[in-house]
Formats: sequence, C-alpha cells, structure tokens
Amino acid sequence: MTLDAAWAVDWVRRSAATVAEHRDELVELDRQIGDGDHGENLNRGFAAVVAKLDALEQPPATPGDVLRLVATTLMSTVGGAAGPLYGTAYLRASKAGATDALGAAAVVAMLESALEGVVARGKASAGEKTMVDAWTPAVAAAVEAADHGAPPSAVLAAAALGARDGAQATVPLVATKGRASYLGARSAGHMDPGARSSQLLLEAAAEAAADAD
Amino acid sequence: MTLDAAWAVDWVRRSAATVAEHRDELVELDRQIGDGDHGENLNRGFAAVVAKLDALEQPPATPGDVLRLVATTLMSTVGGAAGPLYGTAYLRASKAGATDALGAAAVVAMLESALEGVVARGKASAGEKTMVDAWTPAVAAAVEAADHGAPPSAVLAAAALGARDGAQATVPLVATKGRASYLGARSAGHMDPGARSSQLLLEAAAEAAADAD
Amino acid sequence: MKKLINDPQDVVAESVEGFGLAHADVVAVHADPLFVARAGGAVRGKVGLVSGGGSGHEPLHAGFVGVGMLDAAVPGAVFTSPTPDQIAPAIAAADGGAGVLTIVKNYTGDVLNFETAAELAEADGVTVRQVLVNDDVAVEDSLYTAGRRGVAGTVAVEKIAGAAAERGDDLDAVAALAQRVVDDVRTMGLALTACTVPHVGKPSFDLADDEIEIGIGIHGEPGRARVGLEGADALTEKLLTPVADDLALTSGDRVLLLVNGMGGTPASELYVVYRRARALLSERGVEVTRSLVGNYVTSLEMQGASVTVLRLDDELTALWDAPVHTTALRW
Amino acid sequence: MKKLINDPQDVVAESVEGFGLAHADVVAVHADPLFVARAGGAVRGKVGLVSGGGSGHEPLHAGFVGVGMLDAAVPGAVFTSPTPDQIAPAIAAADGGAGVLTIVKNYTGDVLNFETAAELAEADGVTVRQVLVNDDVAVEDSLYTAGRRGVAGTVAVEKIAGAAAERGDDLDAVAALAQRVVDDVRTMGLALTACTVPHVGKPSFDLADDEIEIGIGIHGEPGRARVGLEGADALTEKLLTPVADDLALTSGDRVLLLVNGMGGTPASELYVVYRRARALLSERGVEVTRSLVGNYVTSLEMQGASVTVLRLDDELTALWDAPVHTTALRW
Ligand SMILES: Nc1ncnc2c1ncn2[C@@H]1O[C@H](COP(=O)(O)OP(=O)(O)O)[C@@H](O)[C@H]1O
Ligand SMILES: Nc1ncnc2c1ncn2[C@@H]1O[C@H](COP(=O)(O)OP(=O)(O)O)[C@@H](O)[C@H]1O
Ligand SMILES: [Mg+2]
Ligand SMILES: [Mg+2]
Ligand SMILES: [Mg+2]
Ligand SMILES: [Mg+2]
Repeated sequence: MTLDAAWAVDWVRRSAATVAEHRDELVELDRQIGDGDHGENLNRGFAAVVAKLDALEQPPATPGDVLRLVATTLMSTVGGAAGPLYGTAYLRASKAGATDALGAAAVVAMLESALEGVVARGKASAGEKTMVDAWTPAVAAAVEAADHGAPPSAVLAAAALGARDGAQATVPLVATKGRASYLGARSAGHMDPGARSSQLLLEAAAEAAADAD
Repeated sequence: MTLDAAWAVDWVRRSAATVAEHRDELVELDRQIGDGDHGENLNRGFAAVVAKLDALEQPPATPGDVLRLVATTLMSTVGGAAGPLYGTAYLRASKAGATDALGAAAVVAMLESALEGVVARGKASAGEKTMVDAWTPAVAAAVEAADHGAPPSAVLAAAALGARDGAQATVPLVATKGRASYLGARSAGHMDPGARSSQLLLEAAAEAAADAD
Repeated sequence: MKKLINDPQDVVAESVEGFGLAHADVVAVHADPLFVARAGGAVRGKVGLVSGGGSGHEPLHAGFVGVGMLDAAVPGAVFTSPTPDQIAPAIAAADGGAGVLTIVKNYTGDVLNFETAAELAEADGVTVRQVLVNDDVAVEDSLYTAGRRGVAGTVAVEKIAGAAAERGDDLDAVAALAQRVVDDVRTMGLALTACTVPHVGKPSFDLADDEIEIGIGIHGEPGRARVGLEGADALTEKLLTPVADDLALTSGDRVLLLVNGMGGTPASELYVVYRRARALLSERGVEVTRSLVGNYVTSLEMQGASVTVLRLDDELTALWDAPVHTTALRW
Repeated sequence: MKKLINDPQDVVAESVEGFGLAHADVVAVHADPLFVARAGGAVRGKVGLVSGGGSGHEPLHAGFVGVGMLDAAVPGAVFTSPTPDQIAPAIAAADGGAGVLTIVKNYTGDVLNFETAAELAEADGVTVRQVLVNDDVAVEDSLYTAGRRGVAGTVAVEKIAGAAAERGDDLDAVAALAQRVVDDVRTMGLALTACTVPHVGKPSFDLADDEIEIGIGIHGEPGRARVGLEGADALTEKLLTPVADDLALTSGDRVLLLVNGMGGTPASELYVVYRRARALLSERGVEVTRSLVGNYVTSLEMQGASVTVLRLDDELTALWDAPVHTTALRW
C-alpha cells in the first residue's frame, strides 16, 4: 500500500473540515493561555487552501505538490506563530513527499521533515508546551510502527495516537516558548492549542489513509 | 413667635444633614432621568456652607445674612443647574429675610422670593417637572396658612407639606425643562430630583422652626 | 466600579494637575479656582476665547486650549457645569483687551453659570459675548425640551472661532463666525454601553447586552430610543441620516465629517463608522473635504460614537485649516 | 459582544479602508495585500522604516506612518501578526534605495513572519535590517519565556528611528539608534477589564469586579498576577517601580514618560496616573523632560494603562523633538 496525491488531497480536505469543526475549541484553548486566535487563524488558512485546491485546473501530481500548496497558502494567510510554523512544516514535508506514491518509510520521512521544520523555525524542544510536544511523540510512534513493518496507513494511525498523547501531556506543562510562556506558572493546567491542532491534522491524515486502503 | 438668625443657622445645618443623608437617593433620581450628579452637587455645596458657617468669627446677625452666605456658597460650589437656581433662590430670600426676626408674613415673603428667583433664572413654569413644581405648592400652602393666622413655624410646616405633595406630583409628568426633557416621554414615571431636594430643604426649615418654638 | 482614580472627589483636580504637568509648554493650570489657560497668558489685542463645562468629556475643553483655539477652559466636576467663580477669572485671564467670546454648550447648568460669570466679568470691565452650541439633532429644539444639546460639534466651533480670533477678527466678527458654525453643524450619537460617574459608582443607565441606545448626549444620559444590536453600517445610517436631513444637505455640498468616539470605543471601530458615513454622504452627492476621527468629546469610558457634519465654504475651510497648537489638535 | 463592526472577518479591511479615506493627505492604503504606506511613496535615498503586527493596537502602527516616522505599516488580523506576503511588498514599497529597517515587536509570530518577509525582500534586492522591541518588564527575559514582549515603547523606537532616517542617517546608523532606544526603554501595564476579539466574541480573560490584572501585554493575554482593587496612586507605583528599577534610573537622569491607555480608559484617568508616575520619578531625582499621554498602543477596548520610561540624552531628545507628521503624532 502506498499513499498518492489523491490521499494528500483528501487529507487536506479532512484537515479543513476538522479545523472548522474544532475552531471554537482551539480559540478557547488559545484564549486560556494565549490570545484566542489559533482556531480562527487555522480555519482561515485551511479554508484558503481548499479554495485554492478547488480552483486548480489540473489535479496535483504528487503528495508533495499538494503539501507545497498547503505550505505556501498557510504561510500567506494564517499569520501569527502558527502560520510560519505550519508553513515550514508542510514545506519541508512536501520535499520528502515529492514522489508519486509514499511507502511507510517515505511517510516517516515526511513526518520527520515536518517536525524538523517546526523546530528549525520555532527553536523549541520537547517539553516547552508547544506543537513540538505533539509532533515529537507522533514521529517516534511512526518510526516504531514503520520499523515493525506497518503499512503507511498504520504508520499514520500510530502518529495520530502519538500526537494525541503528546497533546494531552502538554496540560500540566509550564510553557517556556510562545505566548503562553508570558503566563509563567499560570500556563499549567491547559492544553497547548498548537499541540491540539497538530493532533487534529495528524488524525485527518490517518483517516484519509485508512479510507485509501 | 418669630424666627431669628439662630433658626436660620439651624436650618442650614439641618439642610446639610438631610442632603448628606439623602445624597444617594438624589443621585439615583437624577441618574434615572438626568446625569446622576444632583445629590453629589448639593452635598458638596451644603458641606461647604457648613464649613463657612463654622469658620465665621461672629455669628450672623439676621436670617438674611445666613441666607446670603448660603446663596454665595452654593453659587460657587454646586455648579450644574441646581447651583445657580438655588443660589438665586437663597439670594432673593436673603433680601426678604434682612430683618432680625421673621414673622409669618416675612416667612411667606421669603418663600415667594425664593420661588421668584428660581423662575427668574430657570424660566420654568409649574408642570414642567422641575423644582418649581415643589416650590409652587409650597408657597401656595404657606400663603394660605399665613392668611389663616398661623405662626411662622406652622407656615413653614405647611410649605414643607406643599413641597412634598408637589414633588410627588412630578412623578407622572413629562419634563419640558432641564436635562430630563431630553428623554421626552421616557421622563415620566420618575420623581424630579430638584423637586425632591426642594422638599428636603423646606422640611429642614420647618423642623428647625418647630424646634425654635 | 473600577477606575484608575484615587478619591472620586479628587479626580478632576488630580487629572487637571497631571495635564498641566505633562503639557506645560501649551497650558498653564490655575488651581484655585480651577481653570486652564494658555501658557504665556492672554494675547494682547486678540479676542479671548473661553469654554468650559462638566468634566468627563476629555479632551474637551482643556485639550483645545492653545494657539489657534481657546485661551482658557473651565472644567467643572464630572458632568457638572463649572461655577461662576471659576468661569469669571478664566474670562479675565483670557481677555487681551479685545473682549472675550464664551462658547457654551446648551445645557441649563452651563447656560446659567456662564451667564452669571459673564455678568461678573462685565462688572469688572471685560466685554463678553456668548455663543450657544446646540448641534445634537437627537433632541428636538422645541417648546417641549430645554433645546438641542451641545455635543461634538463644539470642536468645530472652537477651532474655527479660534482661527478667526487668531487672525485678528474683532469680537463681533468672531462671534458671528462661531454662530455660523453653530448654524451649520449637526451631530447624532449612540452608545453601546453606559458610563460610570466616579461619585455615582454605578453605570449611568442600564442597557441589555443586545441593546443600543440611540440619541445619547455626552453626560451618560439615556438616549431617545433603544434599538437592537445591528451592524455598524446600519447603525451609522441611523446617525448620519437625521444629521444630513436636518442640515438639508444637497448634492455638491462640501462638508467636514467628524466621527467622534465616546471614550471607550477603539479607533478601528470609529473608522468603520467613518467609512460608512462617508459612503452615505457620497450617495447624496456630498463631498467630504475635511475629516476628523477620534475621541474629541467623550463621556468618560462610554462605548459609542457620534457623527458630526459641518457644511463648509471656502472661509470655514481656511479657518479649519489654519494652524492650531493645542494638546488634542495640532497642525 | 457589542461592537461597532459589521462582519468580524471584515473589521480590519473596513477599518483600514476608512483610515485611508480619512487621511489621504498622509497615507495611501494598499488593499491586496493589505498595508499602509506614506502618501507619495518611498523617499529616494532615505532609509525606509516598516513596522507591523496584529491589528487591535490602534493607532499603532498605521497611525505612525508619515513624515518623520514610518514609511509603511502592515496590519495583520486582530492580534495576529501579518503574513510575509503582506510584509514583503510593504518593505519593497518603503525602500528608497537606502535599505529598510523593520521594527518588530518581540512575539514569536511577528518575529517569524517578518523574518520570512525579510528573506523574500532581500531576494528581491532590498537590504533589510531588523530591530526587535522588547520593553515589557512584566515578562522576564529568560530561558523560561519567549523573551520580553514589545509593547508601548515601540512608539519611541518608531519616532526616534524615523527622525534619524529623515535626517539622512544610513541604515546602520538608524538601526543602531533604534537599538539604543530599545535598550533604554521599559514598560509595564495593567488592565481593569479584558477586551473582546471580534472573531472570539467573548472577553479575553475573566476578571472579577474587584480584581486588577497586572503585567498584561497588549493582546488581551492574562497578566502575571492579579491584585485587588486599589487607588490609582498605589497601582501606578506597581507599574513605575519595576520600570525604573529595570532601567536602573538614578538621580539626575532625564526621561521621556509615556502613560499609554489600553483603549477604553478615559484620558482623565491617564493623567491621574501620569501625575503619580511623575511624582515617583521626581522622588528618585529623575527629571521628566518629555511626556506623552494618551492611547498609542492599545488592546481594543480594554480598560487599563501602561507606563513607559525612556532614558533620554541630548541626541535622543532632539530626535524625539524633530518634526513628525502622522495621523497619531504630529508636531
Ligand atoms: N517557538 C515555538 N515553537 C513551536 N511552536 C510554537 C512556538 N511558539 C508558539 N508555538 C505554537 O503556536 C501556537 C500558537 O499559535 P497561534 O495562536 O496561531 O499564534 P500566536 O501565538 O501568534 O497567536 C502555540 O499553541 C504553540 O503550539
Ligand atoms: N429651567 C429650570 N427651571 C427650574 N429648575 C430646573 C430647571 N432645569 C433644571 N432644573 C432643576 O434642576 C435639577 C437638576 O439639578 P442638577 O442635577 O444639580 O443639575 P444638572 O441638570 O446640570 O446636572 C432638576 O431636577 C430640576 O429640578
Ligand atoms: Mg494565538
Ligand atoms: Mg444632574
Ligand atoms: Mg450635571
Ligand atoms: Mg495571535
């Protein structure tokens, strides 16, 4: 089993749908320890991505093409911290996904690149209560699944679970990066909005892959 | 029975006390149909009058002297509409009270002068939902009591009752003078704050006179 | 009540003291009785301009003291007109020998106190003229009211009369120009929230979360009517239409458009209102040739806005454009 | 939520459009991508100055576009930094051939987006330097935070860098001066109320009637601590002391004192705060030689204030005094 451009398009559409559905939840999480715009920003961004996809004359050839479109669109419509962070993540992932069809190893490489992109831009390491805390266990779980010979869909399913645990684990953390860090100890007790949205996006990827199976 | 300067001083002190006691009520009445400052303004003014009285080296010789002090102090400390209106009222009253001791006729003349002063400054007639609506029945009641041979204290008691009825009667009126007139029909259903304070001041006069008896 | 104040009784004095310290290059504060005069004092031979009224409308009037505008401003207690014994010395301080024009917003209290003060000042040999500002179309000017109120249009009266005085017009001419502005300026305002007078300690009126008060004054008085929550475009139309109608604006007219904040409304919202007001004027063929957007005549922290239109001609435009150096208007 | 807006999605665009219409003599609005440039465009041979950030802090930054200050400002969505595809064209529009200095408030989002934009602009041949403003002493500049935030001190950076660019300093010199201001300016703020972001629809934090949030930023973020209701003098001391301590002010220092409103606080209260801050500085032997009081860097309709102190020397004073003609600062 491999994942092609159609899967990537499906991922994007599911991403837009889940972000829209969870917009208010993400806003509320960000209101608690940030400035309340994360859900609105991502929703604006993914709506723009879908509009661009719809307007394409030719369907994209590779998953990489799709992810590149996501990257540039998020970069130019989301703003805030999440815009450049997700933008870079998708940009790096698009390079790893620049073949017709992705096997398990390519999926792992794609996720690793995304995480590297976030870290390269944001300079956060795990434990600082950011989206890195969702992506790090997601990548670890993906690596482990691929090492055990799992197909791409199972690799993504493992990544999604890892992200879920990672997002959950941000709750007790005190933020030391991003806007939540201004709160000091008061940032503990709330889930990081970026970690939560990362979980949602990876769940969308896994669901699209399960459907493609 | 006549009323002398000591009565006037007592009236002023009782006025200050009743205004302080009803400050919040007057503020609330004015908040309903005006700008919420009537109680505060009058309270500031009468506190200043008492301070001036206390600072006098010689006690005032006549009721007129006392009322003149009230007039100038209110004029210079109250502001708003009530400052010049009460200021003029007390100024005119002080002229009528410029003898050592006031009999019933002099008390009536004093009240008439006060009302004339309010009307001269404010150009309101009865029924416009202003303090004129307290003073008009107060003067009428005072005239009638004096005509029936009542002593000064009874004349003032009658005036206070007249003022009370007059203030009460402002409730259903639609204001056509002062700040409440801006509300149009919405001014009905509330007592006019200036009519209410006029009632309080005349009640203080009557109580001081009863005590002087 | 949450406010950045100390004792409510001291707000005005402390605030004006701070104002004087911050702007000693433009104003000089006289503490007792309280008034604000131009730094440097009256200008010999120039008509003096004095205004004043209750505090809580900042920057009105003290923010408009300075070259090209007022010579003195007299702040009363919050929402309470000042007293004659404050106003009369301010008039004296503003007199440069050419007489003084008082600019009075039409409220019973202001009218009565300025009237008395003018008498006192005239007794001391100062020639005093008065102009009454009554631009608020929310109030009918009829037998059934104390007459239209003076609101944000006051800024235009003070600016234009100030420029006329500065260029050397005599007292009659300055008064006549001020009156022309009064005749050609109209305003209407709305509130999203009430305001809280410090010594009252609770909101000036009670407004539900989905109600808007239309036709408010600037003293936290309730307005003429309540309407439901609507978009800024629709609300702006409710303000602009009566203003434009009352002025009988016709195609080809040139106007100054002032969108004034009531104190607690962000500038961004004022520009949303401005955008719509301008479009509505444009639909009538009216050209906006001068604009002012911001907090100029406020009601403490009230959220809301008013729309003011002044019909312009070449002379009024030139006087509007004339240099001004006050703390709130400067060009 | 009660606001003078139409669709929450359109607030920024509509408001900036209104701003452009009202001030066409000073600014030119570019609609897509959205940025505000000086009327007349870049000045040949002059270093260009560009700033920007989330909207909701008006008049920052668009209100500071004009002669003597910024060449372009880039407004993002409310409280959301703008995107590189807005910023890069603004940088290009500001370039007069002598390079462009970007003035960026220290927030992760602003930093990342301006960084990317600078790369894009440099790829197009524009020399870009950046200065990061981080004046907010409420946040420790430590390993445990994203670093101090940029807040009201930004005004001083923009004014002084703008004056340096206007007098002909080269890019390095302008950047160095901007950095000097950053090094010598500190701010601390408090909120009496939260604010409501239009697309969120409810207050940015929940604050009881007797609570004050100390150490707030300008994005409606909760602050570092909550304290009970106190008088303005006591609260001002809580703001000024950490600012003065962090700057290590000593007797004989001369400073600019900026009391900034968060948007919903009446001017009168800001002057009460100013009065006390000035007295506290005076107790330390510090002389306030320049002052600014008003709404300059706001948080929508938030009630609150911040106190900013900038240490001055003769050069900074002269640059502060240099002529400026923007919609929000003019002299
Ligand atoms: N330095 C960083 N590295 C990685 N992620 C970060 C960093 N700073 C912030 N984030 C993520 O960005 C999220 C906030 O995004 P968003 O609300 O859109 O931006 P902003 O903070 O500018 O309002 C945080 O929840 C966090 O996950
Ligand atoms: N023209 C008038 N004639 C008589 N009384 C008046 C007139 N206008 C107002 N008043 C009285 O003044 C009272 C309001 O006084 P106050 O609140 O102190 O002044 P302001 O209206 O200036 O705030 C009203 O309740 C009314 O009784
Ligand atoms: Mg956010
Ligand atoms: Mg009143
Ligand atoms: Mg009043
Ligand atoms: Mg943000």
